[in-house]
Amino acid sequence: MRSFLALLKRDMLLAYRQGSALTMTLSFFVIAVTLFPLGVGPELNVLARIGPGVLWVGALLACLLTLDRIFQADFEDGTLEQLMLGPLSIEFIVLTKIIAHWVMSVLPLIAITPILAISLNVHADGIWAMIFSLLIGSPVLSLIGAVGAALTVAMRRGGVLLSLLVLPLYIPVLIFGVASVEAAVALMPMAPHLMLLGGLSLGALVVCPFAAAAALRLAVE
Amino acid sequence: MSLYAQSLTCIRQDRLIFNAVDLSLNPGEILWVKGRNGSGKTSLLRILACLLKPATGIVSWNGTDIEEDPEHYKENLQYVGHQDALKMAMSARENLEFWSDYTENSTVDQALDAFQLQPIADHPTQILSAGQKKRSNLARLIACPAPLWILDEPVSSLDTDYIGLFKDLLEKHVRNGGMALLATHQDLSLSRVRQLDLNQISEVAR
Amino acid sequence: MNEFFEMGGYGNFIWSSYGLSAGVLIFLVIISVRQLRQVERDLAPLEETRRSFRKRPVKEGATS
Amino acid sequence: MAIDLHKYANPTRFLRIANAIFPWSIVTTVVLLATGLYLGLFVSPADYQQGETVRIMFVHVPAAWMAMSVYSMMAVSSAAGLIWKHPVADLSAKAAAPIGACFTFLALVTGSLWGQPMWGAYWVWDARLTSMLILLFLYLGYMAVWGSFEDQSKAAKAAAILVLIGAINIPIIKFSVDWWNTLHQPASVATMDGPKIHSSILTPLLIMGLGYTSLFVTIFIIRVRTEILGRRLRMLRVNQLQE
Repeated sequence: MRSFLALLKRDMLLAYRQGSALTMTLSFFVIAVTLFPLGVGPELNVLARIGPGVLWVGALLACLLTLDRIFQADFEDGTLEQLMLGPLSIEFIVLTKIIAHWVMSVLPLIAITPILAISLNVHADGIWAMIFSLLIGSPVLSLIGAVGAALTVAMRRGGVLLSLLVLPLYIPVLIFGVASVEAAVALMPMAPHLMLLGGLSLGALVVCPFAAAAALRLAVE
Repeated sequence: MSLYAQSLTCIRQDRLIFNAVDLSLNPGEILWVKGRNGSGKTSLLRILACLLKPATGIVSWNGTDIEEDPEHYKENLQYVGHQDALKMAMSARENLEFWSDYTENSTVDQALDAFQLQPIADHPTQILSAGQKKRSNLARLIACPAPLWILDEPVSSLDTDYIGLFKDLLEKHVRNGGMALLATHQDLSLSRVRQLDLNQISEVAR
Repeated sequence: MNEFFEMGGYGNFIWSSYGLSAGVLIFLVIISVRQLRQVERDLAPLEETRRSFRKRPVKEGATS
Repeated sequence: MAIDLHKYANPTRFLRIANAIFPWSIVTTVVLLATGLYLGLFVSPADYQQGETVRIMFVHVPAAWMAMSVYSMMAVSSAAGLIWKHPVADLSAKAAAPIGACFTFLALVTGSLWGQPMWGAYWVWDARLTSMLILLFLYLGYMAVWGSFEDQSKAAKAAAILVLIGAINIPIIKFSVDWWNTLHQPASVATMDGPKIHSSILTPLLIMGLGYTSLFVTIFIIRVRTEILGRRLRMLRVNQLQE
């Protein structure tokens, strides 16, 4: 348990120290979302209609940017193989890194979503639904993303391939996430969508650490 | 506490690296793995550090195959590879604190003293020289004590007086009942050294 | 006869989908066969040297 | 004493079986496709609702069937490759991927060509077509993984992991796309089912399906031979350097 906390503390410390990476992700998310009104036009009712979708797609793509650094940094300087020689099993190491990535990269995205939601004229309780759906659905982004990152860690130009591998698997999260926000805006019950999102997250929590660990083993060989 | 490997074969990217390597290592001994570049020194060490699966052959620690109980075997070994396992954004002290925390030890200060790293312990490793980085990496051997040391070119970027320092530490480790597997080109003229020359083995395998 | 090709006004949709299907599948067959020929052509000389290598007295312990 | 390096480089048993059934698969493919096309184009009547365009179904539906069954076959053989380390398993998955991708592409294009006369638009975000499009991305991702590893045995394991993750996700994606489709169901769109399948349409459809399957087997044998000989070539070339 002490080594789990040590690794978690170290990863968060590193993410905090390299704050620039986080600001870049947040600024990408803000810029990407503000492009839409410029492209689609300023009519508020149109923006309100496409708001939830734009925010979810923006959050998803911003999260994608941070994925390849999960294992790449440790793989390049030899830390990853030392971690694997430590007491923690590889699955646990992967889980720790996913938690660190989720807290340090995905939570800040969720934190600034309300401000952007207001700029897209999303209805008030739609913003609450947006935060809930992001909170429940975003673990899947980190989990499946970690599998993609582990697969591409030993590749030459892994970044491009990472998005091709991971985005198709993000589609269910996107669909249920946006559906729950639209249900909230239309004053319909959003519980079923959120429950499905929760199911996706739990399912990913069970499968992805093992898949990512298997992918890491062959990368370190 | 003895390491024993039988008929190890290594295939990397469909290429036969070495074939039918046997070795044994007992407490108080150093095995010096020699061989020209590409003869598989690093691959052999990585197989023994269970970072690489051999195509055939078994490695056993205290008589039990390491595949059956890798956790126990990993607790007893420390591997120093070509790369310095240091995070550049953290200082040498923070790195060593993490490693000793991670392997549930607490011997950071002895490690820093052993490699005379106290003066530069708090600078970010980014600005350290190659030799200082290598010493910070080697300091992990003291920060996380383990009976078996697997060292791949440990003294490659050290200058002469620090090589002497490392030699004494290595011999002290072996005198206290530890053991070491060493792959290097420099002749460290260590006492109680056995040699394993991969060149002859790869010739036979052709 | 051309009434047959007319296909009740939808001729071009039907024939283009059939034509495209045939085209893509035949293209796939041709590529696969050509790749196979290429590999066999590259392999032939190597197999030859291996067979001659085996006829000479085999060095002790050499891989078969 | 030295291991026979070429043991798993020339799995003769697999090649022998493949060579034996190869001529037969060519014959069955030609026969099945000929009868299927003949029945489909000449014999079966035009549909009372869709008229002649229903004939596109004979090319569209078999392609869609093959797209999905090839992916599941790849998942099964990759799992075999990972679990039992069967040397030919991952090569057969690699050989099948491009064929599956072609079938998926054909299903998409013929689907949109069928959509134009029926709904007046080449691309309608219909649940089935959308799922097929996502399946195409999975195929492209799989093939890209093979291309980006130097070490082929690593590429095999990475691709196997990816196709298994994909296989787990396909039902979830299918379910979520159907869910999404019912949420945004524009009233007017008739679904792809079209008429209740009448036997005069069903028989050519099944024959075309079998024809596509045996066509897949034929191309598959060619591609697997290429992969196996390719690996043997790499091995000989690499080891020849040492001799």
